[in-house]
Amino acid sequence: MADLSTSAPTKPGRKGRWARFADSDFFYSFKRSPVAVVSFTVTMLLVLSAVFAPLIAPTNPFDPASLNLMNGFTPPMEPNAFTQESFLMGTDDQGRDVFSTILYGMRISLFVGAAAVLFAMVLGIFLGLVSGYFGGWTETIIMRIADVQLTFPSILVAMLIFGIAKGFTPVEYRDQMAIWVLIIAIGLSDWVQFARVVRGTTLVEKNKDYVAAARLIGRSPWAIMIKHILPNALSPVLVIATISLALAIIAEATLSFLGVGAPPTQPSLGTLIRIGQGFLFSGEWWILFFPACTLLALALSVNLLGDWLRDALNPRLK
Amino acid sequence: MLHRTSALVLTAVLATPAMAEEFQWAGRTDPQTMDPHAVSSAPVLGFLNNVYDGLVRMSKDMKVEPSLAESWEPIGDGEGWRFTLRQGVTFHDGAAFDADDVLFSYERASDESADVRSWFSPVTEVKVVDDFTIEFYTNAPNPLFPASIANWMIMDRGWTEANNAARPDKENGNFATLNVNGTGAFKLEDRQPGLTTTLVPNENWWDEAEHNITRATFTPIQNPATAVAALLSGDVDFVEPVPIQDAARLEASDGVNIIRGIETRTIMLGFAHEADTLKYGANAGDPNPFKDVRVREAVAKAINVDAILQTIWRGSAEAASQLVTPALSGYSAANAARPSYDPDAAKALLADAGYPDGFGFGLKCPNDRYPNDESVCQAITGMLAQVGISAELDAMPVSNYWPELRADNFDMYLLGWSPGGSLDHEHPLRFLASTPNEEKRLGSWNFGGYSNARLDELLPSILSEIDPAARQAMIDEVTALYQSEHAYVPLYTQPLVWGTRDNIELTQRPDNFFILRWVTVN
Amino acid sequence: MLSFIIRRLGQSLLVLLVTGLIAFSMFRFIGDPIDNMLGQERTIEDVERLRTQLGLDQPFPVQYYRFLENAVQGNFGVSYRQGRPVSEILLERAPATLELAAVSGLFALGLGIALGVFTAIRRNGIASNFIMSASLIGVSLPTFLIGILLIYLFGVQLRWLPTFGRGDVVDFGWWSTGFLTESGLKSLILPAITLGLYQMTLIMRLVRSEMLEVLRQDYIRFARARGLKDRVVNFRHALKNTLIPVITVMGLQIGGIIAFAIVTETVFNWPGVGLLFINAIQFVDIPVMAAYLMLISVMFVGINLIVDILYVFVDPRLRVDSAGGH
Amino acid sequence: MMSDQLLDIEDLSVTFPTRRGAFIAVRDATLSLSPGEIHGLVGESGAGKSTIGAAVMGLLEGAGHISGGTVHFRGDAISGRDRAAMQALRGKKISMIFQDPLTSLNPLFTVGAQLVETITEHLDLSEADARKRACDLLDRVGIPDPDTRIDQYPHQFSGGMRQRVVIALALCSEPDVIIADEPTTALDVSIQKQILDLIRSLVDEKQVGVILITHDMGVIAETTDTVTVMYMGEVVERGSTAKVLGRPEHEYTKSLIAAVPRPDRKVERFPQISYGGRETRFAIEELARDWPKTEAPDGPLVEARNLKKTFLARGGLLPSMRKYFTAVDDVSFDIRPGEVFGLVGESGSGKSTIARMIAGLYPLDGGEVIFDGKRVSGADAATLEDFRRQIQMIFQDPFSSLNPRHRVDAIVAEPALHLGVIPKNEVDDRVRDLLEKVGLGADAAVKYPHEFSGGQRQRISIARALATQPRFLICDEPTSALDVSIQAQILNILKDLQEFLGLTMLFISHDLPVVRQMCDRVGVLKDGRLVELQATEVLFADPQQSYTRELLRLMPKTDLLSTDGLQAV
Repeated sequence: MADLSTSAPTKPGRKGRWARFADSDFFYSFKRSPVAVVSFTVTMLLVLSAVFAPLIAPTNPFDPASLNLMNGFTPPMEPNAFTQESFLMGTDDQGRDVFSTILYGMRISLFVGAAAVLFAMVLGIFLGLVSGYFGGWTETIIMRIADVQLTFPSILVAMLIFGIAKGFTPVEYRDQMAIWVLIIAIGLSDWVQFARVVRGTTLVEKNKDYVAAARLIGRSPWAIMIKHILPNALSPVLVIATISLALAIIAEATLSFLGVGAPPTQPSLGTLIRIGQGFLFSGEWWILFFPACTLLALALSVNLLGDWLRDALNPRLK
Repeated sequence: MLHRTSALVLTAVLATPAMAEEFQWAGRTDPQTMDPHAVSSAPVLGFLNNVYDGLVRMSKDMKVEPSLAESWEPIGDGEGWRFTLRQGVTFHDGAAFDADDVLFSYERASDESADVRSWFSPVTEVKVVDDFTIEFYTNAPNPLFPASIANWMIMDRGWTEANNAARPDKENGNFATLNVNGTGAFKLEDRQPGLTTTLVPNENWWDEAEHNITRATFTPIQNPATAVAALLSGDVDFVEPVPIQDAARLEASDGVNIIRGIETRTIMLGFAHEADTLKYGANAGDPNPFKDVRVREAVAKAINVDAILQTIWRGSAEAASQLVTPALSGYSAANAARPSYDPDAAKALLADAGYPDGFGFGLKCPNDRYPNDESVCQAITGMLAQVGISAELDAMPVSNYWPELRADNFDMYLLGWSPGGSLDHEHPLRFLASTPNEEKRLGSWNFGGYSNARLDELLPSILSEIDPAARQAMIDEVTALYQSEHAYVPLYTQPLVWGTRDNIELTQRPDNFFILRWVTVN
Repeated sequence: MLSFIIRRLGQSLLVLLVTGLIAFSMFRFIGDPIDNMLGQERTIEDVERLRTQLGLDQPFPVQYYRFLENAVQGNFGVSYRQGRPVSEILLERAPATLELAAVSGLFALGLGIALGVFTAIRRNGIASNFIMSASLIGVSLPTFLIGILLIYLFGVQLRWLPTFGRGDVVDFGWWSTGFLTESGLKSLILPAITLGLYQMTLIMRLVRSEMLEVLRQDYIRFARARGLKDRVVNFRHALKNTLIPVITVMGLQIGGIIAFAIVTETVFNWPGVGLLFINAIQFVDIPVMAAYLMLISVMFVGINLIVDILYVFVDPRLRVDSAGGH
Repeated sequence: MMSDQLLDIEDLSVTFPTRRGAFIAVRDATLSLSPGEIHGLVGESGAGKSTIGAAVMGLLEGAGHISGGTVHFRGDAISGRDRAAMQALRGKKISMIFQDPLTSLNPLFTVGAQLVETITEHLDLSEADARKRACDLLDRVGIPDPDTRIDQYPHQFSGGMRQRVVIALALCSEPDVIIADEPTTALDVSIQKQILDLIRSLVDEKQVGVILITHDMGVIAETTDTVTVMYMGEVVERGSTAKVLGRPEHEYTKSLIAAVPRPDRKVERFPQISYGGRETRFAIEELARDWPKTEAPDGPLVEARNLKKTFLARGGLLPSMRKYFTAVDDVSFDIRPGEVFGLVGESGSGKSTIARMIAGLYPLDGGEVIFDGKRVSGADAATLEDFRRQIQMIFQDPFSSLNPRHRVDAIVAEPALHLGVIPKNEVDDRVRDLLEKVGLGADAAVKYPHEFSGGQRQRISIARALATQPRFLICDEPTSALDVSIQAQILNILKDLQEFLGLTMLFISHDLPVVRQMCDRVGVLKDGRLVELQATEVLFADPQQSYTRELLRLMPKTDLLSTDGLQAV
């Protein structure tokens, strides 16, 4: 990830790239900042445990056959009244092991988040470059579309897409569909800031002489945008991407609270919290507590990381 | 454009500081109209019971008792019913109540634009004998008629026509949508749709008041957690429904009481009986296994209802054996047994039905219609998976749910049924069990298209039989029929859980109507 | 300047049309209103009758055209659920949302700018680092959860503040305000914080980075070289320049606040348009949803426009000719 | 301590701690300033001259601090005073003028506001009196009609006027010392002259002492009484301007002076600066061997016919509301094969625009460009392709002309690869060869631009330009961002390019001395029109147009400068 900021993504360095990276100011300021180190470690830890969930998790909460309803509402570390089984973080209303469900849920949350951000990034970068480079009506139109976009609460976007998708996807894919709807919905409500930043950078970069040099030899606008301007816009994009990853994960949670979330049979962190908040007053605190803490840890560390990146990658703050 | 309409806006009344008998209550949904004939939905009828009266009304234990009619008797051997009306009753605006108002209310309620008109489908003619006597003639003997009009509310002809609300208008609304002129125990003081509705006692009500309320305000609160918080903090005195999982905790916490009861709504699984192929899941397109009674029985046996009651319902719901609850008339005590939980038997049944390795299909389920509907469906999915048939659960908001069901987009579905109107076993028989038949208005909610000739044949006589014993015998027969064929898998009757501050006394009626006149604030 | 405003207005109109179209096209997917409108005992012909009555049997373009036609005359039709003119309902609900938005907006702005400036001036101080990190907690939990937790803490446990609703309101014509009663003000606190928290963090970060940017400018160095006191340099020279870019973002944020009010209002049962909208979705109250979206976009477009004009007035460089040269 | 000195700087050292250890920006610098004296502080970038100014003001950036020595103001030590004390001194006793008038003033406040706040800060005057004084100051620095101008915003002033405002701000409280950090570098020669005269007159009348920090020998020669020459943080020579410039003793000073382009004579080559091992070996002549020999056309290689370019100055909804200004107005000239054709003019005269029009970077609003007999403007793809193979460009800003995210080899190879002038497999060798030849060494190929200095970057640009073996090279102010010694190098390279490779060049510059060194013929531009076109020597000897004469008159005189080591042509 840091490579983007220290070397050209368009042409991988042959030798000494890692050495250069380890020696870069970027890595230096990283080592110097405890917040950055800690948040990076936590993020990595969570991401890995999500990726390797099947290996870590004691049970597979997504397999209905494996669930025993009688295990429902088992408090953490206490044997269940009927089945005598006991669970690290207790179980939820369906008798799912909360710990395993969190691991699997985090997978979905991260996947949705990452995919959504990626989608938003690609879309935003493209529109940003185009509007910034060509200007004129193209720009006006794109920026007004951005307005419309911002007018639409992401929940509406979510439902719109949900509805459309419902219309077109064959019924047997409905379950997976929910996830993709989330991705597109969150992505759609997120591309604008990428577009704005990239446009900003483009407006500056396109007047620089290296662009003139490229135009001089008859480079096509697309080549210039992608090979020349884009690499220079990547640092801010990277920052936004990090921060919107956290936002996307949160947004997913909010959407599922409003009823447009991941299916309860394959709950994401957000869905878990939505389910859990129903038990806030009922005494089964663990159903809400653990997922909420995990989400907090994940989002917070990613946010802190992004925050640090924002300063570290800002050349003018060096 | 904002300015042009601002003139029309009703100015809200400045809420006054709380006093002793000020009563605040919160419910899940706001009654969408104040018009007693426009919509027949529980929230509306339940709420309007406090401001309007019917000819008859339901007592605390769901028995029919006199209201605006002091007495009634059959005409001849079942041509209809004669009602003797109460004298000296006045509407909130002071107008006197008489038979003409009843006639008017009949015309209004049986109008094409009235949702409740099906209550009067058996009625052939209404005769005003004198100012306080009125006769209803029915196409066939109809023992249940008085009970079936318990929620039919009487409006004042003068007031209604003067405000040209003579016909209910649900689409565009009319004066009666926002205003009330009933004979009921309470008067409507202020109505802000979706926000607050304020009632004050009707000091010259014909019946003597049991309550001591000086003003009551109703606020719809969507989010259960918020409602519970409001109750705990004392911001409201009464909340319904209380999420089942919070009941225990609330009972424990001081200042709050929990009132539990069993509702009249039965939750059940329905099958696609007619469909030739499965529509969802792994085996979409294959022949429909649910046509085979053994498969349906297997499903019944595979579901551990006790576990569901134990965990999700925390022991406060009751297992159901048939389409109505024991509390309702026509309950078939003879068929009180329900299929036992027996996964092995279920596997066996599936095996000799030709599905030793089970199959995949789709289970449709609402996620905002009945309490815990979604988690119950999840649990069921798990249990079915344990006997080898894997359900693909598709849970959706009710606004998408009904259209899906009507479009036959299901293999199996979850349904809850509460016999509005008559509160009798015949009601679900008519809507769920009889073969769908448009012009006879039968089986309109029998989505799966279950059909049984004998049942269809018996139904009319059940409806018209006056002798209770004979009637019950027929009901027992059909009950046995649909049970043996596992037309539906009745699961449980969901509990009624209400929460009050501990200084409140009230009565909970099984139909989940909250009757304000039975509330006392201490 | 004028031509600039005219152009923006034109574009804004376009935005409205598009929003309208999108908004409208999506309703058919949300669900079918009929079942919610008819009771248990409805029959198929009831359904058909109602459908024709509502014009739902018409092809989509026709429906949209009708919608626009009426919308232009300020008529958004009649709510399926309440059977009242939608514009009337919206006017009833708007004050609640606007007051909530205003308060949380001010909260976000005031605190955001203050903290932003502080953290910028004491860039490497412990306090500012703490503030920077701590403020992130606010955006690392979903709004609804924060709201519920606040209710649980201040409403249920401490009993300091009301758990839901708007408290008592006072009416001025069609406008009802909660600012004049104690309960009204109390009820505002929790929702406003819940709604403003995210915006606050965002503005604070923006102000900080912009301020750091400005503090490096020559004219700041020159101001110091002229012997001006730090206070004057920071708050007179730096802050004003900082706020210019912040203004635009602020505009977008207000839009965001109004949109996000949906969640907050649901959690706190706040009687505003957001809650109305959520109910409308559950009930598939198409006219209400359509009108709500139109309202939101009008507000949003309006805000954008105001921001642009404000921009021109704050920054003398733009006054001469607003649409830049080559 | 002789207290008749305004400012005494003794053994001053300034240190910036960095992650790679302490960086000593100034080492043991000593200089003094007396009333009525303009003391020049000259040196190339990185010499630490600005750092001294900042150190005196107590405005060192970041963690920089005075690590040794003392600064005395009128006898009392001010080095090591705390913020408050320094702030009291700043602006009141010691003022500073920065390089760029465009960024020195806060755009959001009227100049009046900025003046008044400074005045009231230092003198206790009422708002009204302060404003009165502000008007006088503006008047004093030569701003016409101060009473109305005072309420205008900085952007409503021209560059020169702004610098006058900045000076007025520096004068608010009758300071004893003014530190002027490159006060005229961003300005045109004509303005530069006025500003310098203004400073001079202020010094004479108010007996202030001025430290004039600059890299421009011309400015030093014209304005200063005494001068201090710095190199790499150290003072290498100090004394009266006449002596230091006329009879330099230190090697570095000599080399520096030798590198200065002279307006009054043309030199063959600039002498290689041989101090501190900075001389670089480049070998353009070796490129000549496999350089394609194209027979020169008997006509001109490039013909510009009635070029016209207008820009939108003010947008509007209706065409009628839009305002345009004409950047290039009916300009025509020929460039003969093998010659260096110069275009000279002040900023905004349209010279760069013309360069870009010929290069095909700007569409023409009128006229046409003919290259090697073929019409280029609006030509078919093939012709354009061919044209692009034969033309290349070198830009002014060495920092923005190289893509910071691309590696040097990628940068140099791009034109050759894209235009396919050499087979892929040879590209690498070509690139490394070129980098050798321009004196960077082959290992530069795997580095990134930010690892090079300005001069080195400019050589990378040259390598990129040569990669396609063009016939025509456009140089747009190729050295104006460079130190004088580096400029000498680059100019030498360009001279080689013409001599050994027979490149035809269009040379754009605002710097007449440089033009004289480089060009065979010169066109003088004013407000987008070509006012005079002459053979260089003729033009400098006897200019026909009054404007040209004015330009020549304004050139800083360098008669003081020693002329050792210059071989005239």
